Amino acid sequence: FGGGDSDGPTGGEITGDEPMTERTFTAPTSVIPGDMQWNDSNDSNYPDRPGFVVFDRLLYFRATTGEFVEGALSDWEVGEDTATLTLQEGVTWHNGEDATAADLERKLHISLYDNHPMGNYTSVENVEAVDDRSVEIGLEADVSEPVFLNSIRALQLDRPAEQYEDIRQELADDPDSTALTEFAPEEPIGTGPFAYENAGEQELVTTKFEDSHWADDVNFREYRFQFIDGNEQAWQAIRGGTVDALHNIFTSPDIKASFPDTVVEIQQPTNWGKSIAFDHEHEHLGQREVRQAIAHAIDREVVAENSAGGGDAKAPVEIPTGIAGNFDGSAQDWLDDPDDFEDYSGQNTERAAELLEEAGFSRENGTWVDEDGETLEFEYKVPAAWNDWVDAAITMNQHLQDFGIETNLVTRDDGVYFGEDLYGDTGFDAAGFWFSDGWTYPYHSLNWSLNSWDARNVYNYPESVDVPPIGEPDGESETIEFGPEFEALVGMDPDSDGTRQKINELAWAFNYDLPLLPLMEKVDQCFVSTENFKVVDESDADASGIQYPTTFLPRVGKLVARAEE
Amino acid sequence: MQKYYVERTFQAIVTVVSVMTLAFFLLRLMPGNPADAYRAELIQNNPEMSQAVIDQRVERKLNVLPSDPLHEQYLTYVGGLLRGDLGESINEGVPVSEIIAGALPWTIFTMSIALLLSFTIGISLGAAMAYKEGSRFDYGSSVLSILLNSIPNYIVGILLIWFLGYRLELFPTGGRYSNDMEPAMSPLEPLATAAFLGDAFWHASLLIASFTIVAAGGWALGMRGNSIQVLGEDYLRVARLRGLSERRIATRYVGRNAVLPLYTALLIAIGFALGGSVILEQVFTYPGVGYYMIEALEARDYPLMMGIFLVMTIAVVIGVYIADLTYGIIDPRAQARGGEH
Amino acid sequence: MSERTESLGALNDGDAFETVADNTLSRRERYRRLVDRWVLAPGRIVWSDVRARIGALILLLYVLVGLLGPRLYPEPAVNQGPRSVTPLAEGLTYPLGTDNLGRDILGQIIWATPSMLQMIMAGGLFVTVMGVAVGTTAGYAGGRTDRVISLITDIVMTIPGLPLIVILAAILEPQNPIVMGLILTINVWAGLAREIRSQVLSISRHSYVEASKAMGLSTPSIMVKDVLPNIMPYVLITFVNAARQVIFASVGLYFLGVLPYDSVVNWGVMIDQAVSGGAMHVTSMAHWLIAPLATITLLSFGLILFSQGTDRMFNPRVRARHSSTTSSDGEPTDDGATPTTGGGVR
Amino acid sequence: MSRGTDAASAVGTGSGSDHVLECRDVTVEFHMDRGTSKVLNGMDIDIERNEIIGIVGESGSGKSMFASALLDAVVEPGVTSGSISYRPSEGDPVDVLDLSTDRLRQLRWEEISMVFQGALSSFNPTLKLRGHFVETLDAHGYDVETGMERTRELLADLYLDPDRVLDSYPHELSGGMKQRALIALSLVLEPEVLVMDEPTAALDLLMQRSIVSLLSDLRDKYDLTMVFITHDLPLVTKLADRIGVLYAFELAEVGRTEEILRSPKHPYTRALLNSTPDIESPLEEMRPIDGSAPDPVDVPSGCPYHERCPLATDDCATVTPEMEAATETHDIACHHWNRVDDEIALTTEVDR
Amino acid sequence: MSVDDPVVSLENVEVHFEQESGFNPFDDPETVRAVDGVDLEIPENDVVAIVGESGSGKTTIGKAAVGLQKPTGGSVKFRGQDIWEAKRRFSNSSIPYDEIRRSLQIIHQDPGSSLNPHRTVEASLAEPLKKHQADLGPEDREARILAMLDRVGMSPPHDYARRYPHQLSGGEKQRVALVRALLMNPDLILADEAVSALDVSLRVEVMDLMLDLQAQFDTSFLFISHDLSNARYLAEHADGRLGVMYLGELVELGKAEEVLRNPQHPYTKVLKWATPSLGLEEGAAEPPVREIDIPDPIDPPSGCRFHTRCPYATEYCRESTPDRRSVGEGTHRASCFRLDVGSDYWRSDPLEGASLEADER
Ligand SMILES: Nc1ncnc2c1ncn2[C@@H]1O[C@H](COP(=O)(O)OP(=O)(O)OP(=O)(O)O)[C@@H](O)[C@H]1O
Ligand SMILES: Nc1ncnc2c1ncn2[C@@H]1O[C@H](COP(=O)(O)OP(=O)(O)OP(=O)(O)O)[C@@H](O)[C@H]1O
Ligand SMILES: [Mg+2]
Ligand SMILES: [Mg+2]
Repeated sequence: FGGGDSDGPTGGEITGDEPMTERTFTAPTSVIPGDMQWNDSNDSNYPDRPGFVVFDRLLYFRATTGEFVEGALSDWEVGEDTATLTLQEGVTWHNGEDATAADLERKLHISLYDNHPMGNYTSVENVEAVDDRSVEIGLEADVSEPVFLNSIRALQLDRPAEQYEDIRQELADDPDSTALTEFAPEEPIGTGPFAYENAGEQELVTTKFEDSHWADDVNFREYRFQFIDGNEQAWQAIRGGTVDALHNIFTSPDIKASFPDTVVEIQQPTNWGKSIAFDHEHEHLGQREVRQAIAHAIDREVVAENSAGGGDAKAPVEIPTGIAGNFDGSAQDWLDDPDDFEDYSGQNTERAAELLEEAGFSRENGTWVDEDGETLEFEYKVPAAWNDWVDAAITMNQHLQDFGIETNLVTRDDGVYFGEDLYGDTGFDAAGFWFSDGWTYPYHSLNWSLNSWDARNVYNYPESVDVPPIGEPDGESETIEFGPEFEALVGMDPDSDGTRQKINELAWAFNYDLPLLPLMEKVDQCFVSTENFKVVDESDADASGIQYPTTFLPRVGKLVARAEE
Repeated sequence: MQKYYVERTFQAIVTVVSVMTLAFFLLRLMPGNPADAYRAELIQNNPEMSQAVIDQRVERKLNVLPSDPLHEQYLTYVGGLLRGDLGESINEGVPVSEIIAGALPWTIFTMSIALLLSFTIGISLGAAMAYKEGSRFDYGSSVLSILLNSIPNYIVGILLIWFLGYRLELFPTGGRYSNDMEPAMSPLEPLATAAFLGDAFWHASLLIASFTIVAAGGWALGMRGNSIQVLGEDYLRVARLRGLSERRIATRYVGRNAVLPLYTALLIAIGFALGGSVILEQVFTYPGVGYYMIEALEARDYPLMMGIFLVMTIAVVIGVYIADLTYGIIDPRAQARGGEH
Repeated sequence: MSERTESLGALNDGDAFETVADNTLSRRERYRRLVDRWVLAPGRIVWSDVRARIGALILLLYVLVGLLGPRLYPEPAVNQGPRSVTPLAEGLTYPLGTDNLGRDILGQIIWATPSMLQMIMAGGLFVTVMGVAVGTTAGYAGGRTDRVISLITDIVMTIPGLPLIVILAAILEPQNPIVMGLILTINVWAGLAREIRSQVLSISRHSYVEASKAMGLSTPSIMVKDVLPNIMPYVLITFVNAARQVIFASVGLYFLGVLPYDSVVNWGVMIDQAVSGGAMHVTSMAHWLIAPLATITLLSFGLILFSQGTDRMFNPRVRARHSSTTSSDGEPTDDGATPTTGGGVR
Repeated sequence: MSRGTDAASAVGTGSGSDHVLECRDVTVEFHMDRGTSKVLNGMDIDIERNEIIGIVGESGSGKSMFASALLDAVVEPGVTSGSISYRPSEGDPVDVLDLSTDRLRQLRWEEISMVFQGALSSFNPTLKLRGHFVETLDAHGYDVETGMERTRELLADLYLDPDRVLDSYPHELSGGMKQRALIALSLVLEPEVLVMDEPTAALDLLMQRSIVSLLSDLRDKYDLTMVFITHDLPLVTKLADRIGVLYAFELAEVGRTEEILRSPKHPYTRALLNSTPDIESPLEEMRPIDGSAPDPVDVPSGCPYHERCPLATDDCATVTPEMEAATETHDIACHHWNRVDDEIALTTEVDR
Repeated sequence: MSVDDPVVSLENVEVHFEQESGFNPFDDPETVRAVDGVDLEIPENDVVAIVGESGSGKTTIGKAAVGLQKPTGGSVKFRGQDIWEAKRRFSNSSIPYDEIRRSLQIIHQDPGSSLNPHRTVEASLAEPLKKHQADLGPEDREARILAMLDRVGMSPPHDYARRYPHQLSGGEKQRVALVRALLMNPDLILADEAVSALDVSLRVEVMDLMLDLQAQFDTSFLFISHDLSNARYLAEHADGRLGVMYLGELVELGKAEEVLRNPQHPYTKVLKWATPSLGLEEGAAEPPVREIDIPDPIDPPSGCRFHTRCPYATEYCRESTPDRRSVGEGTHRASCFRLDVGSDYWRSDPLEGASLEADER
């Protein structure tokens, strides 16, 4: 990306001892600053991206490696029946008070009252500050470290006593109280490297918080967020220099090429991708051969490429197994022998035709019909406003039609799509869906695809399927009951052989039976203008691993202001 | 005596009430609900958010939705309206009236400037064309007016953003005013106020221009027709013979007689301008009522949609109402002509 | 007296009333007259006006494209060509270039034409039929019927159109262009109805309508023969306005993304995709946006031009001049130079 | 086909008296697709100071064109040629058709003013009548206050209530009131000549007659010269001192009113008199004129009336008749005017 | 239907219009008393001419007579059958409404608007034939129309037949309208100012034509005009009657010659004064009325409606309404107190500007 100038697009080496500057770093926000409120349990107008700057997360997740990185916590330990979380030294609230274990305890309590998924393993009574900086959590169920950490990964240290102690009390007295969800503070008391200064109609201003434990690595005065709605406006903003960065905006190579040379791209895997969900009760799509044929008829590489506007922002799924990590192929690291798996890559219409014929279909006038003479046809729904999905769907649709499957693309209003088609009563034949929600540990994504509420209710996947042994599609099938399998996997040590074995079996089940057809994984694109700032190369693990580079990198001194002339 | 006013007022009220009722039930007929829309938004904006968290949040959204039977909700809504309460936005969690109060001035600001500009430009151009009827100027301007009138204003908007905003970067392409501008609206600070208004105008200029360019074509064509008609009237010939100055003839005779029939059209256009701002504001991401209308639609934010719909309807009703009530006063001919106009 | 009679006509008294034809007109001749009056004369009128002629050519182009285009031009397909080819860059393979998915843009425009035309026709007809029916009923019936209809019409006119359309589209999710056309013009008819009502009121004051009444003609036949021909120009203008509304609103709403669409291409969807695909930012993709914009503009320009020139078609003066079966040698006035002022020309 | 341009042949008016207007070869032409339309053809006539001259003729005969030509106010794209010399009571004569814009503007209404055919549409519908008077006075630099005094007097002379009329919009007045107000407006600048183009055509008979009788009084009171144009012969005989008969854009006959009524010499005048319904004359003698009026683009050669004329000879079809004087004050454009008395009976009994 | 019954008889007909208070919201709805208490009988083959000032209700009474205007009071009968009774659905009238409708026709004042501008002469004229002689084939229809056109002097007829109204002169349009009415074979034609809009020289021609056709087809004519000379021409030629209307009332009615020779109502005298003859005498310079403008029909004067303008009016005229009185023998009648030598009128004070003896002629 970028140009190949000798100076380097990243703006030169970051030495780590850049002098403090008065520079302002500006990024977009899609919430009107004047409307912002800072309680993320209140659903209206919580500014997500600015939240990353004003608050500290307990820990950060590096999507490339699956590691957890220090945030407000410096230490965490997940044992058999307890987990201990320890705050960093020097974490300070923006009102000047030191952050203590009590604050962490308050955060966890409130989250549990608020039905946080951590509640699967513990309850409020078990969460207790043990000293100034540590909180001990009594675990009520078996849980492995990655599973537990994942459950607290989105938590941020954002419940100062000044604003939330009363609310915690109220929740303790009355778990049904709406005090939390209705609280809408206009000014946050944060713990992040930048503190709220003011919010105008168009712009939110945060200034460097000198007492922050990150302060040493931050060398610019202000971090601003400007209200920008829509991708086009955002592109224009970075082209025109109104903002210094964009986070997470899909940008095709053509558009990227129109940015100034000083703008560099940082890509970041999301481990979140698009798949096709089949209604397993559909007359034809309920047949495994049909799903497999569809998988062969679609060229996922072309789909991903089209969806990315010819760029590399969409990574095609190499071997559909339900495990995330196709950005760099890390998904396959979990597989003992990837060759055993069907990779469905390319467009293998011969194989697809073979499969359909096996299932009793025949081609008439270029269209597949079943034994009863019924056409193999289905409607394919996608949310209208998700342009990259629509592009992918158009492509996929074309591939299937070319192959002789009568598909009909239907774009739906987003709300209707989720409300009626997926989670409502209208249903679908096939629909755009995702196949992993951001987690690299296979337990999550496999559980999600095979065993979740969604699997049962959205695409009507059965609780158990008959699967032949790994790598032997024609071998004798054995029934897999998903419920017990995954229950066991929660508590299993991720490093043990048994765990690996189980994961392989489940991945194979997925690969063979295709509850969903994963197409591609999304890669977040962040852009930083190096006109006034320097940023590390994408090859740096921090740069490309932690969401969002534009908010995380300043903390660790990898996004710094250039010295002022 | 007052019968006409009473009848007209009654009709206005009936109109508002029926449109509101229609809208209320139509809105509930739409597939999807605020919670669904919220889920879509969450999923799109936070791919990393766990399904459980999403479910939990959606659940919370569902809880704020009223669950009474529809007709009871309707009565509650009407009751609230009578108390001046438009309800609370489901999506934004603030009173609808607050959102509208924040957005409406901006739409009124842009649309009134745009309408006045287009009207002024249109009638001047139209009159000039009529005076030069048959000339090359007339021919060219007519074709231009027709051409402009055949382009949707949002397309003009896209083109303007494209060239003046993105390409040449001469104009801002969105937002209400500059970031470093302190909103000031006070007679005590005339300078600051002027600077602020100027800046706001600067930011809205492309939006205003797109509306103006298209609408001016229409006004010009209308004015041209009217003026040509007036220019052929006997009284104009008499006025010339009486030796009146061309200026007086152009203003008091041609202008006035040709513009008056457009008066009603202007008032009605003012009424419809709010509703007509929808696509333009979306194109310019200009947070006026039209913008919030689509936002509310996408979020299935019923109270907010109702509120905006109400405002838009009332604007039209008031426009038509004023037009009807005042036309007779403005144009003496109307009294002779009777109710039809 | 006899002197006078002589001067008036050579026929004997009373003969005129019993006259019967001594030869019959051939069917062919009759047919020829009808064709001339209803087809050729209007055609000649349209042709005689530059605006109407240009407008007619433009519309004809769209209709031809709509009818034949999909038969003659290959259906656009994903990856049929390279992505974002600029116009003529690959010769005439992709005359207007391709979009971000490598689809031929000209192909998309052509293949979107039939449904757009259907939508326009549906909307235009709906508005015309509703408007004329409601307007004439109100205007002619008068009394309470009129008051009730007028109140409803006024209310319908007051509904902010665009928001209503948006909501209706969300409810009905129309895929069928004809249904789309109806929704998009859902309240346009009211304006026409109101206009027609007042026209009917003023026309029924004409004495020839009273004469028809005196002859005992039925109300419907008075409507059709005496009233309708006069309101044709309004109907035509409204038809065009409705068509414009259909184009503007459909494109606008597709562009906003509030209308559902399927894999069938559509100009509005093209604009939406072009804008969100960054065509405004990247010079090499500009054609992607310009092509549908120009298509829409040209069509509505054509419609307006056509209607501007065509209302003359309903002007009997012009019509007489262009009708070959009406002799023109006896024409007392030359309306090409009809004075607009002064002199009492009767 | 114009009857020569030599001014000597001007239509006599008798006793070499004081002419306020002398028209010579006044011609109005319109150039149209079909050809050139001569809607006034070589009109020669003198108008005496303080007389009322009536111009009659059927519809489309060019009466209005003549009226407009007198103020050089023919509508575009008409072209007026010839000369109209205006001799004010004080000062030098001027040619109306040859004036600078400013002088013409001043001449109109201040010296020669006009009442139009359509009084009903002669007022600006959005301006009260007072406005019309004030702006006229203003435009000509007259003192508004004295002007308005005069206006009131004029209105009162015309049987109108000045206050009510001045404060009305045009549409609030009846046709007759408007017509009278328009006459007042035309007199507000004290012109010498008042040209009236069918000032009463749209009115009721009673109103027509009443206005006509008012006009004589006005002439006397304000020392006016009036040109009264109408198609209504009986009406003008009550008023005019002299009458000119227009046929096919040319003068057919002009003479003192009693001469025209008692001994019309042009066959057309006779036919016109014979075809005019009248409550006094015996019914049996009334006859229509056969044939129809000629088209201005295609006027018959020779005498324009020859196609309808019972006296027509071959000559009439080729030779254009010159104006010939029957008496000092009576001129006729007809080759056979002296045969008329014998060949065409005059059926109206004029004198009693 | 009895032969003795007049074609149309009006009994005490009144037509009042509720005027929609147009645009101005301040106006109360007003009642225009366009016609008040008019009696008139039109026998077979008769001509009645009605004159009066504009707004006096001539058109309204005419339309009432041919069943195009529903009277608000009194009755309008066609050969003894109430027209509006017959029009009611399911009425068992002795004469079907269709028959009545065919029998009563109208020719309008304005030649311009009396023909549908969008239809050729032939199309306009085919309508009555289609309606009332449905058995005629298209060729016969055409032939008949052409013959009729020829009959009224429009030749060559096939050329005229194909013209549009704008290609006809005013006189020709009126003739077409006349033919249209005649093709219905009516018993009564209302000619509402049918010649007023024509050039003077054409009027006689068209009136002659009407007289001719009236004689030929035995049609009755109700001829309306504001011009006394036209009315006289027609009425006297056909030996018909002349009626004078003033503000909705028929103030004088009688044989045309008698009325003109010996006008009884002061208003008739005024009309006569106002109708100039081709004479030279200057006439009375001052109009023989006290007021030039006609009063507002919305609020007509009390008593004798003419008292506001009548040069002979007295206090008595203001208070009481005169009855119709016969003048001599015959049918000549007028409503004026001056006809009754015994009336209180003679003992009452004249109104301002009036006198009992004002120059009697
Ligand atoms: N603007 C014009 N262009 C061309 N021809 C015209 C124009 N105005 C009038 N004429 C023609 O000029 C001729 C004379 O018209 P003019 O108005 O003088 O008639 P007129 O005698 O006043 O008739 P009327 O009694 O109907 O007013 C007519 O044949 C008319 O058609
Ligand atoms: N349809 C109507 N509604 C209300 N008022 C009417 C209507 N028709 C006529 N009038 C009024 O009734 C009165 C008589 O009208 P009518 O037309 O009979 O007069 P007229 O004698 O025919 O006059 P003119 O000579 O002007 O034709 C007038 O004051 C007129 O304004
Ligand atoms: Mg004239
Ligand atoms: Mg009338």
